[in-house]
Amino acid sequence: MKKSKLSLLLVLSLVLSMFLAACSGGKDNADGDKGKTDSKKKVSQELRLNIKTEPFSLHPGLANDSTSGGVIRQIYEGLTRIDKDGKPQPAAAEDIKVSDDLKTYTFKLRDAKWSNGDPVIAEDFVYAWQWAVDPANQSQYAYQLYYVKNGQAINEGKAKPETLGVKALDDKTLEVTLENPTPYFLELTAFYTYSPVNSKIAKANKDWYKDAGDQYTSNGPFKMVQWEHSSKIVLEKNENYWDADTVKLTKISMDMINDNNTELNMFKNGELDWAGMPLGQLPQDLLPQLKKDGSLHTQPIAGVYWYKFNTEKPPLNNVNIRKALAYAINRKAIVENVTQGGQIPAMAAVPPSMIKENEQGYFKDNDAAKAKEFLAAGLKDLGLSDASKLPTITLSYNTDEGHQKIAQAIQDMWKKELGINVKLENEEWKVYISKLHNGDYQVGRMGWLGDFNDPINFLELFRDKKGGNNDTNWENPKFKQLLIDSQTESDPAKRLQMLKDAEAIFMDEMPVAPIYFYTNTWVQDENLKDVVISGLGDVQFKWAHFE
Amino acid sequence: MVKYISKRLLYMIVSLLIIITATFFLMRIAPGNPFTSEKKLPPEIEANLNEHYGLDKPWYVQYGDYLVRIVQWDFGPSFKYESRTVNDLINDGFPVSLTLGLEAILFAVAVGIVLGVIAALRHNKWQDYTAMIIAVFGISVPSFIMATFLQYIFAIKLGLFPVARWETFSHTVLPALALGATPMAFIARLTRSSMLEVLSNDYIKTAKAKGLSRGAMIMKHTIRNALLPVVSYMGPLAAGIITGSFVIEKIFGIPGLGSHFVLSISNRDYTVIMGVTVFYSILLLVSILLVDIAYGLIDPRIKLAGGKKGE
Amino acid sequence: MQQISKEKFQIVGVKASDAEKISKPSLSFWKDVFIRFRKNKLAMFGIVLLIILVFMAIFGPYMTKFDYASNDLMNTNKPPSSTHWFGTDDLGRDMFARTWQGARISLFIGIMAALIDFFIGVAWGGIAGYKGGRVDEIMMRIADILYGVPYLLLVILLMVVLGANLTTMIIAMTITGWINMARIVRGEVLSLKNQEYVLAARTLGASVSRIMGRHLIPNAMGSILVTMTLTIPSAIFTESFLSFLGLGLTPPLASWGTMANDGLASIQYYPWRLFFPAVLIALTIFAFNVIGDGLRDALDPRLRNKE
Amino acid sequence: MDKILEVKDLKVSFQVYGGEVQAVRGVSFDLFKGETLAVVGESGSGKSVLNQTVMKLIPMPPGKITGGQILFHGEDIVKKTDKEMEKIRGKEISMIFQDPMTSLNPTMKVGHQITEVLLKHQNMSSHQAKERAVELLRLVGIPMPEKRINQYPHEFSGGMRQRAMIAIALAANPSLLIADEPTTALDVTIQAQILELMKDLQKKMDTSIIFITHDLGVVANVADRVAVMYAGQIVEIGTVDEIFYDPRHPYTWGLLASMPSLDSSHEEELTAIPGTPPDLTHPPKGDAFAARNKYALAIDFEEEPPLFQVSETHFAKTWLLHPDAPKVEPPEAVKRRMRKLSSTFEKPILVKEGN
Amino acid sequence: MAEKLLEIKHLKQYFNIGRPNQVKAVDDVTFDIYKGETLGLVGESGCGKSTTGRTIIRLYDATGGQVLFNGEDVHGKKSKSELKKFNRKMQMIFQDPYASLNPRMTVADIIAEGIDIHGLAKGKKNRMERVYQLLETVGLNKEHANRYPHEFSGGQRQRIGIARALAVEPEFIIADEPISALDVSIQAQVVNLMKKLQREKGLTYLFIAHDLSMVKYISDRIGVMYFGKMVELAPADELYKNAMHPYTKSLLSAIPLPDPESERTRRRILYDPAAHHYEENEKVEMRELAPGHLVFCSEKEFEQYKTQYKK
Repeated sequence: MKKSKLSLLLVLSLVLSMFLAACSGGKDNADGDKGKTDSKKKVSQELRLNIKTEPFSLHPGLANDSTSGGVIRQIYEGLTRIDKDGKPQPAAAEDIKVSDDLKTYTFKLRDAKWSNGDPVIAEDFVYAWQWAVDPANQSQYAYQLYYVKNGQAINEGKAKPETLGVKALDDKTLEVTLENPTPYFLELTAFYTYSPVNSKIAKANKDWYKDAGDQYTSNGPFKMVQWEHSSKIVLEKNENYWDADTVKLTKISMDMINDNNTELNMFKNGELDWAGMPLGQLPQDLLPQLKKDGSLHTQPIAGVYWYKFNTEKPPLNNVNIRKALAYAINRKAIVENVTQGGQIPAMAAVPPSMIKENEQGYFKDNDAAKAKEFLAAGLKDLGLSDASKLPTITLSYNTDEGHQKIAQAIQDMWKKELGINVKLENEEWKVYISKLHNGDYQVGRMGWLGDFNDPINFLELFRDKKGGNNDTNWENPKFKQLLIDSQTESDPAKRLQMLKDAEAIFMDEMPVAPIYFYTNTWVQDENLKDVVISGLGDVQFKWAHFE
Repeated sequence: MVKYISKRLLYMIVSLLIIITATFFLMRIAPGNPFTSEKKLPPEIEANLNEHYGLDKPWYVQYGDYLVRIVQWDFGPSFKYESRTVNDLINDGFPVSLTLGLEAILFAVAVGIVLGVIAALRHNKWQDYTAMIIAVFGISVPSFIMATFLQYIFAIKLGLFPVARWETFSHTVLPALALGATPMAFIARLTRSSMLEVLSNDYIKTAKAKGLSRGAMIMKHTIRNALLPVVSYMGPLAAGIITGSFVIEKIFGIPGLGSHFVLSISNRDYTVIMGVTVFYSILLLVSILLVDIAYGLIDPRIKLAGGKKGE
Repeated sequence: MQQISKEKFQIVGVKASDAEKISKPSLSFWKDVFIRFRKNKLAMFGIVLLIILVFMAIFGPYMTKFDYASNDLMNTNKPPSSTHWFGTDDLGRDMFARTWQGARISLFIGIMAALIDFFIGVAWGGIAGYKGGRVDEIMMRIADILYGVPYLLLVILLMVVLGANLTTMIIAMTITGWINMARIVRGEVLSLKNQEYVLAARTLGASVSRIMGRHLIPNAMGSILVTMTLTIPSAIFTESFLSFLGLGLTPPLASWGTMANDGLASIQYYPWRLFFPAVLIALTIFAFNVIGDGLRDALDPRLRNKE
Repeated sequence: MDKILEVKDLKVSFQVYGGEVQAVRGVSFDLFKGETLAVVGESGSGKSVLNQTVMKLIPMPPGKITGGQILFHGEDIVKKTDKEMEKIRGKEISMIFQDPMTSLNPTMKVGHQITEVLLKHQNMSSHQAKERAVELLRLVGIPMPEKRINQYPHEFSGGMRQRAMIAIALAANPSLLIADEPTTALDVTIQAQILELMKDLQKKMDTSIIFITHDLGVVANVADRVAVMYAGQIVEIGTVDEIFYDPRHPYTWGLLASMPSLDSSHEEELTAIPGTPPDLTHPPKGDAFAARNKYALAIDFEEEPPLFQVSETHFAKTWLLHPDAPKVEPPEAVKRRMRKLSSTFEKPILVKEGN
Repeated sequence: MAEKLLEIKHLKQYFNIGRPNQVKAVDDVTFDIYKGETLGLVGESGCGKSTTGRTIIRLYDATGGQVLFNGEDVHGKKSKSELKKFNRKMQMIFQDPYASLNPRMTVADIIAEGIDIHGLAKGKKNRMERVYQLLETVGLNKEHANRYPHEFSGGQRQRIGIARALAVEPEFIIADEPISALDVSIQAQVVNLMKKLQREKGLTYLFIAHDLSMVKYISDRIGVMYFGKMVELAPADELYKNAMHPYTKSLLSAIPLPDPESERTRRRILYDPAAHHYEENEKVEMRELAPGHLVFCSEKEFEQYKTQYKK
């Protein structure tokens, strides 16, 4: 009996000591980490953040997602760069000349070097752009280059890549010919698909971009020194960058942790300097707490969250019903109590950063009276006596906590304000997208984040009924014509007015009910300064530094 | 023995073929494709992509090509990670999952067996109840709650371990505990009940009648026999645990294989789905085979050649 | 030696009827199990717990004036108070009402899963075990293969194809869940079918269905019941896991799993949102487990023989 | 002759749900060096519990020794601790069980199971132990013992396994061997071999044996003395001849009469003992056998019978031996066996009151 | 002699046919059973005596040979109703009184199972009457009807098993070691009951046992089996007096008798199957040595036995 008790004790102590050993081991390490953190706060210019996932590709011509873009933006530089104020400024180009017909751009390149010391030459741009539109290379973002002459034809295999409207006049001069006048072209050249590629290396080694190392060269403020797939990317300051003096950060490490809570916890534990958008994300539930303790940063970005109506499915084919539903939503309550990230209630389609008046929008938020009027009118159109006779409307969204909450709130609002019964339906993301694109829905949530800083980017989605991203089956000839005309209008003011007119038509027909304009929300080390987040929500660390 | 193993291998290949086929078609039934995204690709680009990846070919050609590639152990490129092949993903992710999995198994087996043995030897005493309450607790708490708790308490509140990432040993402690908790509880219960059963056997009485001390009796005569059910539980467990756990990997930001199981499906990353499925199935089948062989080694009564001997 | 009267030394012999008399009160198998089960304090605790849980699942939602689905955006994330006994969630819904509504869903899923597992598992395992030989081999191989397909893949594909709803959820629970039941039933049937009472039934000319229904299944019922009590918690468990993957139910329906997952992020600020569902998941699983264990002990023939 | 074991008024009970089973209810007997005492009785009569108690192998709890002494070489085993018992078990007293299929550890080599005892009790090196194990296996008649020690129990036939069990039991030259139905699970031909082997070994080693069985044929074959147990008590004890040729207890009569002999005719009905043994949770008042005894006296239902001595070695616990009891005729089948034994007393002597 | 009730002709029952572990459990066995007699079948465990019984009643499908019941073949293709007919005529009593009664059924349901299957009772009342009557026949009473098997002692259970068999009013009963699991004092109850039933109902028994003294007591004729073969078949007394086959002799010499004196003088005879020295083409078969006394032997041995045979 005694012996067995002894052995029991032995075993227990063994387990305990194992546990303690594990604990103490951890403690040493955690302390070590903390020590590093402290010392870094004084002198170190190392930034640690989370990019959530492995990027799709770090080839600027292949990248097509925000994660890849977030990395490439730090290590590459296009002809232009969006500056602190959101305006495109010459970057790799020193000087830009535009022809009178707005179709030919001539870029004078500055003396810049690749991270391995090779000079950046015009041919690097020609090569990169041709490579990206070449159908053999399966760039999903090749359409970003459709603005350049022959871009689309080449990509569709109807022309040779060499016929692309880009020419290296000499090592330092690049001439670009466009398909149509494109007023926002200099915004586009800041976009990563327009980045150059070190043609010397790329021609020799087609797999140059798949890992960090000698082959991976870039021309931006930082260079990639380490890429542990699915785990971590480390950038260091690019000493060969032409504006290297401006760059203060010596190192950026980007973890790939796909869990919002963990990201925030790491930030709190001093393992990250930045948590949240645009590269990571904060847990929505905790935003009010973060706001309360003053650590939350928010910034509006050019993006809109809206509910699309399938205008061919009754009763949503009735404009009055659509308007009733749109007017009855209490957007203020949603942004303040549900999303809680400082979003701006949207009563228009185009973000206020592009059309200032849209801060007010086309109608009043939560206009219950109007909503009821529209509902009455709608019911009359349909020959129904009251809202309870309306068939149940299905509100779809893709499986996600945030969308789910908004959907539940709106379901409740429509029920309470209008007495309309709504059934929620959540789908897995790709199923949802397919259903939406196929018109197999009634009301569905969707969002649109601007690709470039121009209202057309939002409005042209709805130009054609069968346009890939329309989904509402809505089409209006006047609206369409205004958009087509705006494309050739060279006077910016006139052009803007045309777009506004188009938007007015859109909002009167209400094929979508806008909910709110997006914001970026994040927390950061307060000593980190001068991180630039553009109106589109892209982040640049070129100017960032710790104080 | 050789005959037995080759027969089993044959079964494995047939099973694998069926699993591959089922997965292949299930996958294709699901709406959406790798290129479905919020911003719809222009149709011409999508056509380009489909052609490049061979998705435009008839299904039987794709299926046939796929089988040939699997035989060559080449699972093809990932759709979601352009720079990576499925082989890369497995080669990178598996060692991580394996390390974590082995730690978790070690924890589960060590603690589980100790708890189970204590509970059995102290049947219906407070030690038994305590051990079993711990075990039931391990089973009762879903792993994502367990992981969150561990992270909150040991990393955030006590600062004993890092919150996440995969670098040093101390990074592995919390995930291994979270991952091992449920199997630990299962093993504890399994050990307890099989210990109790073994303890009721006549040969334990024989051992006692020989004058063996309680300790010697337990070590020599009970544990080995009592562990047989644990061993057979270990097969599927090992396969499941060393191919990674999505939940744990997500919460602790671990670049293992587990996340690919889930993410590849939501990404419709066809090649990755197939790759990890094939890899997992092989691991599962092999580990079951290993368990059966181990069973034969531990229990001499079982002859591998003819399976269990029937009367 | 005391004197004993002579009459006492008369042969009285033995009455035949006395010899066959059974003094103990009649006790059916299940009554016996019940008595044994009742002695197990932990298991009885589990039963009491379960009764409370079921009671609350039935009546809980009516105990508060709040509706489980009704939003109150002005009162989100309020801690437990005299109005909202379990606090409110991120849409200001009453957690008390939601918790017990969730109990219904979770228990429903668990019980349905166990029942479906029971029917499929018993049929499959019973046939495989009774027929034996080739039939058995093929049936068990099919089960093995199904077991070999990664579970998550199956479930996610299922969700994707059928949409996320209660039915899909239950199918997801049972798609591989029955295999365990089938294996156990098969094992039982294999060992029972050569029992002499089964042979006796066969010599009497009993049909297969009679042998199954009257002899094999009732005798395998002990293990089946234990397995079922352990299936329910594992279904609740799996459901919460699927919720974590975002494959949960369509709101405003909520299960404990979806609620726990919703509350997971706010553990540091609104712990009650995780606490109630998580504790109830744990308690339910605990209750079923100890009941299952208790049943197993009560059914254990070894313990019986010792008496 | 040396007494190696004296059991005095031993009482053992088991705590179960529903009450306390009084498995052994006041048993006393002696055992001498080199002799074989057979204990017979039907299942549930307490014979196995009695003998496992001698080695203290009954699980405690639920088992409990509620009274009496077991003096082994004069020392009371009842008082010994588990630790002290370890020195006695296997070395001084060893045991063979009924089912050789289950009483050997299936996952341990047979040789190892033998050497285990030697290493524990004989201070041998493992090499010596191995040699001794081979020797022991040869001694119990297992061919090719060098090969056999490396085999597992399932590779042995039933008879071989029981031989191996005997080798284990005798490994440390115990002075007492308890054989609990060692041949019940074996075929008759194998049974005969095992019995011969045991007798043979007993002669060589001068071991005392307690042999538990319900087979009277086996008893006749192996026993020097016989104890008949019923409902937790020894109801009759005597030399083998006394029990078979001059039985006094009606239960012993019943046992003997219920067995056909090879020359009994078909026409003659066997004398069955009616009914079933009593439930020892509530032992009946008086004589436990009364309810099944066709010779039961009125007093049997009221008072426990006292113990009478019939000869120097022969005792029986029945009211029938009381001077006031009527003279009864044993059943025909028993009467045929009866013969006058020289040692029998004129009259039974009361030695112990019933209680 | 009486008429033949059952003719067993060249009965063969092999298990695991074609596999390395093929077993010839019953290997070409031929014998008859006469109406109203008890044929005893003895041999060591594993000699095929139980398999013979089970094959006769079709619990196993015979590998070869015929079983004729009243001249009708029991095996071979049969319709369900024909099979049911045989099921009524032929019944079985099993060895293990614990395993042979379904623990989940009441005694009444167990006994009435045959009545239910064959629809022998008109209405519930009639069914219960029959059950009570059967209980009485086997010495139990109607209070026992609603109890469960575990409440009965071994002997009582065995009698319930007999009642179950009797419920369908069979002509022939195979008793498969019906007493070997019972205590000596109880054995007589069952044996006496069986004898009584035979007298009253004119039953025929095949009595399988390894207890030779009990077999001799109950049987009219006895067959001795060794490794799937019948080696000797003779009237009971004849077999004991004049055993010819060396195996039978060995078997008889091993029975311990409850008589100390004879035990002291008993000499065991060993049997070595190699001692027969059968040549390859020698015909070894059952040969009739004396009326009703058959021995399995070669021609040479037959001659030898004849000289040894004492009249």
